[in-house]
Amino acid sequence: MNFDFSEEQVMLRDSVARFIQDDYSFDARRKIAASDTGMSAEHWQTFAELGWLSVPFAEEHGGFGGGPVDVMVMMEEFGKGMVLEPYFATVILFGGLLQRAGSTEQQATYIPRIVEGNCLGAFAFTERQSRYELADVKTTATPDGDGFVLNGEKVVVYNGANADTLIVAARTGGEQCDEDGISLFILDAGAAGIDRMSYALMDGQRAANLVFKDVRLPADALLGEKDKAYPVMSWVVLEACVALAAEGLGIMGQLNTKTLEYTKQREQFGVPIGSFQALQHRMVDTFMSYEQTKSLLYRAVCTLEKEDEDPARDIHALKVMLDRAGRHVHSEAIQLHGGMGLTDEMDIAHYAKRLMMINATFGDGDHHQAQFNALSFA
Amino acid sequence: MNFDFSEEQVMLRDSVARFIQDDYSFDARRKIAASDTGMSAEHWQTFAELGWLSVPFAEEHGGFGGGPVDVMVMMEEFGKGMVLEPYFATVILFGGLLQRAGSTEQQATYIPRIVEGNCLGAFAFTERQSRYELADVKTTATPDGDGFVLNGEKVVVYNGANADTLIVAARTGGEQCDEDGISLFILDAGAAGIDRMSYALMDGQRAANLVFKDVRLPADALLGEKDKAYPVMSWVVLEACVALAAEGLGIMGQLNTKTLEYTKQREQFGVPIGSFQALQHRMVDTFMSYEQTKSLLYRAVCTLEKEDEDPARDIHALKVMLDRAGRHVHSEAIQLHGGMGLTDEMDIAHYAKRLMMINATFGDGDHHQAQFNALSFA
Amino acid sequence: MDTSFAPEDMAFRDEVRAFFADAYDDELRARLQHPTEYREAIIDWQRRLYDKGWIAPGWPKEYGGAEWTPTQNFIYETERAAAGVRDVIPFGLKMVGPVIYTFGNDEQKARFLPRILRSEDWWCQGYSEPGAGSDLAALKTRADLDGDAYVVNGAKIWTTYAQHSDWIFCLVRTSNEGKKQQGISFLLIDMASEGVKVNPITTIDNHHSLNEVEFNNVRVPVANLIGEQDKGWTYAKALLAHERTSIAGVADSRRALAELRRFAEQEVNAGKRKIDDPLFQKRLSDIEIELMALEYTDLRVLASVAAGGAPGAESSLLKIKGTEIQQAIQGLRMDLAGYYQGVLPTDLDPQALGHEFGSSARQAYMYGRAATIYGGSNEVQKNIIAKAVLGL
Amino acid sequence: MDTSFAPEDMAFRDEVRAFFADAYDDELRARLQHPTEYREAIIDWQRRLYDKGWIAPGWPKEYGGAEWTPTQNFIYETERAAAGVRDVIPFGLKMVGPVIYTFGNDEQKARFLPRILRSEDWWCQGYSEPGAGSDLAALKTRADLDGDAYVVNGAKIWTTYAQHSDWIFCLVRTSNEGKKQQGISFLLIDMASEGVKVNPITTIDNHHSLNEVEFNNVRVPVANLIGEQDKGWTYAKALLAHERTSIAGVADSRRALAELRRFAEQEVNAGKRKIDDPLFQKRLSDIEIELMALEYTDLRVLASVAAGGAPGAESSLLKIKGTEIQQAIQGLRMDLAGYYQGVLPTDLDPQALGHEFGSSARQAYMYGRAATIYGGSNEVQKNIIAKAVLGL
Repeated sequence: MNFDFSEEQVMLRDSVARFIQDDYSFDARRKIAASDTGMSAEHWQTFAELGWLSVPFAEEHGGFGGGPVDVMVMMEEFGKGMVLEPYFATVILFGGLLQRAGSTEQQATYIPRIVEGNCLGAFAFTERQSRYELADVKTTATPDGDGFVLNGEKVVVYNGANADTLIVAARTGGEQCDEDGISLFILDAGAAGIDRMSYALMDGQRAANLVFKDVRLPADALLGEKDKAYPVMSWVVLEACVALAAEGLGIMGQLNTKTLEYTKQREQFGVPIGSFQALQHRMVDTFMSYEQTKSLLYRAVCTLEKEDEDPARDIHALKVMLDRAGRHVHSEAIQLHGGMGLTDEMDIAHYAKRLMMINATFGDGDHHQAQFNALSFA
Repeated sequence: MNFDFSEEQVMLRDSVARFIQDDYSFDARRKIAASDTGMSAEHWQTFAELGWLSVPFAEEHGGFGGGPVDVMVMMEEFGKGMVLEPYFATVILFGGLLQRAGSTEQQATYIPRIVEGNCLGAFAFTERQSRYELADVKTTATPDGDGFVLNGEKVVVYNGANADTLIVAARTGGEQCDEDGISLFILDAGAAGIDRMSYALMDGQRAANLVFKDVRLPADALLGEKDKAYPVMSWVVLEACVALAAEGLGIMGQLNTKTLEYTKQREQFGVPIGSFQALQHRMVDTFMSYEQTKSLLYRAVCTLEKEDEDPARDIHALKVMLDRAGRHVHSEAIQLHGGMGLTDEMDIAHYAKRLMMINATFGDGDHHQAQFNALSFA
Repeated sequence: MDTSFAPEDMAFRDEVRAFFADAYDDELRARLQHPTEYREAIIDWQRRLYDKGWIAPGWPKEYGGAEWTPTQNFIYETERAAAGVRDVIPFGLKMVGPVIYTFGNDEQKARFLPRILRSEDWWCQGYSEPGAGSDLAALKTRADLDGDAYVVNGAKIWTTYAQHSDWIFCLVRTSNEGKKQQGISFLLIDMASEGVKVNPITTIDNHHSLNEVEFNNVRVPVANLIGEQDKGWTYAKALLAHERTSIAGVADSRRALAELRRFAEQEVNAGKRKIDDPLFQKRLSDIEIELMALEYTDLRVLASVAAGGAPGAESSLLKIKGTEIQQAIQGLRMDLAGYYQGVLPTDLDPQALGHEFGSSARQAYMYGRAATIYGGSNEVQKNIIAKAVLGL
Repeated sequence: MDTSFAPEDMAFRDEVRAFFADAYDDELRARLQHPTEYREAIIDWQRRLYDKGWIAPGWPKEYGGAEWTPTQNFIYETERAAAGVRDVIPFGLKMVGPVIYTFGNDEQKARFLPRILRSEDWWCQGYSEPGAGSDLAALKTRADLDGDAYVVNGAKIWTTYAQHSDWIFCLVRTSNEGKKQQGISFLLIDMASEGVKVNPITTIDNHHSLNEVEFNNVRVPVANLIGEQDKGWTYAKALLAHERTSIAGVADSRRALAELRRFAEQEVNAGKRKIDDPLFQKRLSDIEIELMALEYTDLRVLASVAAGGAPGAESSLLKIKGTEIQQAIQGLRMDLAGYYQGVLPTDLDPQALGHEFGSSARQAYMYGRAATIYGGSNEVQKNIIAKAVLGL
């Protein structure tokens, strides 16, 4: 039993850490966030050159063949730097679906493009009414000749503003919340009939609402088996939750470290505020929240690596902890920074905002606890 | 708007406080708790002489005609002294049911006896399976000539060991958990067919399990309307919850005061532990828990006094708060007393135990929160 | 114990309700939400209150106040929050006004009070400094006497609405002798003076209401000194106690909770309304029960003030619990907004966006973080209770 | 990262399971519950472990230990708790034993270690004093050298099982010079010595396992001094680190949680099982999720120890979280017991009483209060983390 990283994993981690150290200062990040696209195309090319975009993909398509641990070490570093580039949306979500459901041909078409930095992807699954329920799909894809016609709307699509290629969940059978009857389609984001409304989210990323009006899809736009997309989506979402948790852990660590440093420097009543025992004990509590989250992350990753075990329960638990511990850590970080934590020019609140978006993604702690309970008390 | 006590209420409070000061030291209480009956018959006579046993009863039966505030000020003082004598079981519960459901004749028979200190009563309502559900009654009273025959079992009957007279909830119609079909009967605790198994509870009081085997009851044993006891029981239980909360508040106040005193005296690392800021802030938290509980108690009492308002929601809220705040206060009191709080010879843990029994009585915080929610989200 | 209202209080309540229904109309509500019109709209609203005689309920009648009873105050605040009516800008009316009529000279009273009542001057508060947060008395902004004026140098921070203000009331250091609380003076400074510079601070709710205010050799006539030189700390402390009487914010939280309920009735997951979700119900009722208690804690303090007591450390309790409840509501509202919590305000139609309260949930949550920090952080409030109530 | 077990570990697990199934039989279980027979039953059980060679898994082989790997230790503890097998009495085997083989002389090793392994001597711990709780080093019990013996005067408190013990290991003051941590010595004292008096302490679970131990001119041969005089604090600290390796109690909490579930399946309110109550489910899963995390925190510390690291301040985290979880389980179990939580143990048949776990819930809850106080209170553990990990 060990929790050590392999040599390759250490190199991967250090390479991301170095990039953030050298090229991704908080000020540099602010400029990217304020740009039109909210991301740097140049950095994206760097990601490709450094091989990061290849990490989870199979070697046959130019991937690195990495596993959950490799993804974890990268995402944790991305979290520390609050990296804006759509790694999560393109590689983890969009790429994850491709990898899991795509035909050999589809994989051969899209994965190399992702790896080379020539494809920005997005997964469109949320609808106005669906909240966190993946099976709540009203968007329809009706058969039309060999292909399909897509009608409906998706909202708050991550990287929806910049994506050139979309994977869309649509109903090809069943009723509104049925798990059966959902299919995935891969299509050009500029296809005729797609109306895109873009906006920024509080964490700096660019999302979009997408309206599909009679969008014609060829037969080979179908990704995976017709009507059977739900298990695939669920699985990729579970894996994506672990990646998000790693990013969240990176953020929590930064918040704790920066708060600790601040309390050691900031003087009030003639002494550093870090010398007040009440604050010390509270920082011990946030330290423990961090460590406990890390432990559940490791637990989930280890279970994911064992192919014969169902990771769902561990991952739901992780998402619950990420909510509770993340809220605890970001609240204390802002509170202990005093007025400074409330200013937009400091990084503290930006970390907090990203942490909250991570929390909301695929369901908050309460949502996952209900799922955890459903598995525990069936 | 004011929260002042009347002159009479102040006198009542002071009279109980003086009794506890003079005659109810912790050591004196220990001796009573260790005695066979777990109460002092002599003290009970004093209660009668001082008029305490008359407080909530109507003047026509020799009562004082007191209201919820009068009961509150007394119960709070009883809480401070951890008084073992069965005031709650006899006057509040048994007496409350008599007052609310009894015929003029029944009231004229029993209330003067209570007031004079010549009746120890108990209300037998809990059954093995019933937990906190008042309507869950399996004990049956079947018609028999003019009267009834009682069969069944009641458990953890407060003051069940010492009571000479019982009020028993029994089913005269309907199914196991129906609200309709429950009736109350008043009977001699020594009646033929009653098997009594007595034991002590952790707060020092003596409870009993009672088995009824073909106990014959005359027609006038019926207390209140046949089949319609549930609303009466519910109302008396609500009132009783407020009385218990007042007792609990008295305990919480004592726990906070004693803990504060202890931390001012107890030295560690060369200074009083009360000088550690982390502990100071925790004691501020327990102070706030106490004040918030007091506020909800006052709220519930004020609503009870306004006859046109339904107090149920306020009382459920109070019972929830009593659980959370009481747990918080007693846990911190034990923790901050260190090893001393764990010894049987100090009063701290005894206060905690009584507080926990109060919490369990008529349902803990979760139970009342579910009822609060049922009223709020209907 | 008696918490029923007297008939005259019931009549007052009806009057308040009628006034709000009439004077706080939809057109005014719309203007108050507008990014550029809101300053003028606030002034309009305050003028209506002035015309009604309710602009300064707590001031003595001789200075134009209403001298309401604490019960009237409570009723007004309850109705105000229930009707969703915004409070007045406090800096002139609730903060510097009472200091001026209590500690100022006749000339100052005549000069400043009427203009405050008529909302002709906007005031802001110059207490906190970049180096001194909760440790207010550690302030460094200097005022050196030079002839008939003080020359002020230094900076104030977290100054709300400085960008709109005509005047700022400041604590400044006039002496370095003795304890740090001594040697502080209370100065009124014209924001139009030469050497005053306002630097905006964007806060995490992406708004600009806070500022840093710099003073570079700003000359302030000695006539603008309140009371005696070096005694300003005493005046400021008296003001702080005054400020905390309605600090619990019970009525506003009650309104926020009702809103939350409405949202939870609309929000649906897998066909189930959030309002019917037992875990959501628990979180909501956890907050509501605390608020029901705080309402009575507030009333208890109110009753003791009405009976002539001074609101002491109890106001610290009200502040701590009040802000904890506010933040709990804001947190729950964020959760309710789901993915939409992250949406930044845009010119997009909320209908097109698909959600109406996501962005406001974010803003309330972010702005709400300030409540436990400003006006004496909750940590400082705990220190106050530990010392004043627990004797530690 | 790799948390799978090697084949030899799986084989070890099977061996442990088989051994428990065979050696920890029903007859032994019954005797261990008996109020008067339990002492002899414990000794019997420890002898079976001794015969198996598992009585001292952490000791070096040269002193009769098993030198298990951390993974083996983890497996053993997991299986032990899952099977409901009680741990050995720690005072000899886990506390003084390691001090003797690490810091004692050859004579002491030969004299004491074999008797500890064979459970021939019962030991108890003499650290805390009536005046010094968490501030262990403030101890006042004096040992004055008089010829070939120390003369010991003073008192120790919270001494578990002193009433059953043959020996006590004590920290005593042999010098008042320098810092308070200096001048402390580590003495082994025969409980049969003249002048030793044991005063029972009844605890809030209505049991007697704790005691005060008084020393009145007790003569202790210098041969019973461990290591050097005045250096005892160093030895005790080394022992404390040793003690905390399995402090999280994950396996025991897991068993307690499983029990709680079983009880919640039996307990019914208005026809609904508590296990199906969403609020109960939430409270249970809140605890379980923390425990799932702690299990991996424990494993991470274990892995770092296995790789040659020393368990440092991490053990403080394990203690704090571990005891918080234990107490949360105990609290939930109390709530589940409802009215029966108050029932004191009697000779009455639980069947006649109507409930099987009420009294044990009370006992576990009350006894469990000690967990956050003894062995370095959780407040002291937080101080340790603040200093050692956070550098505050």
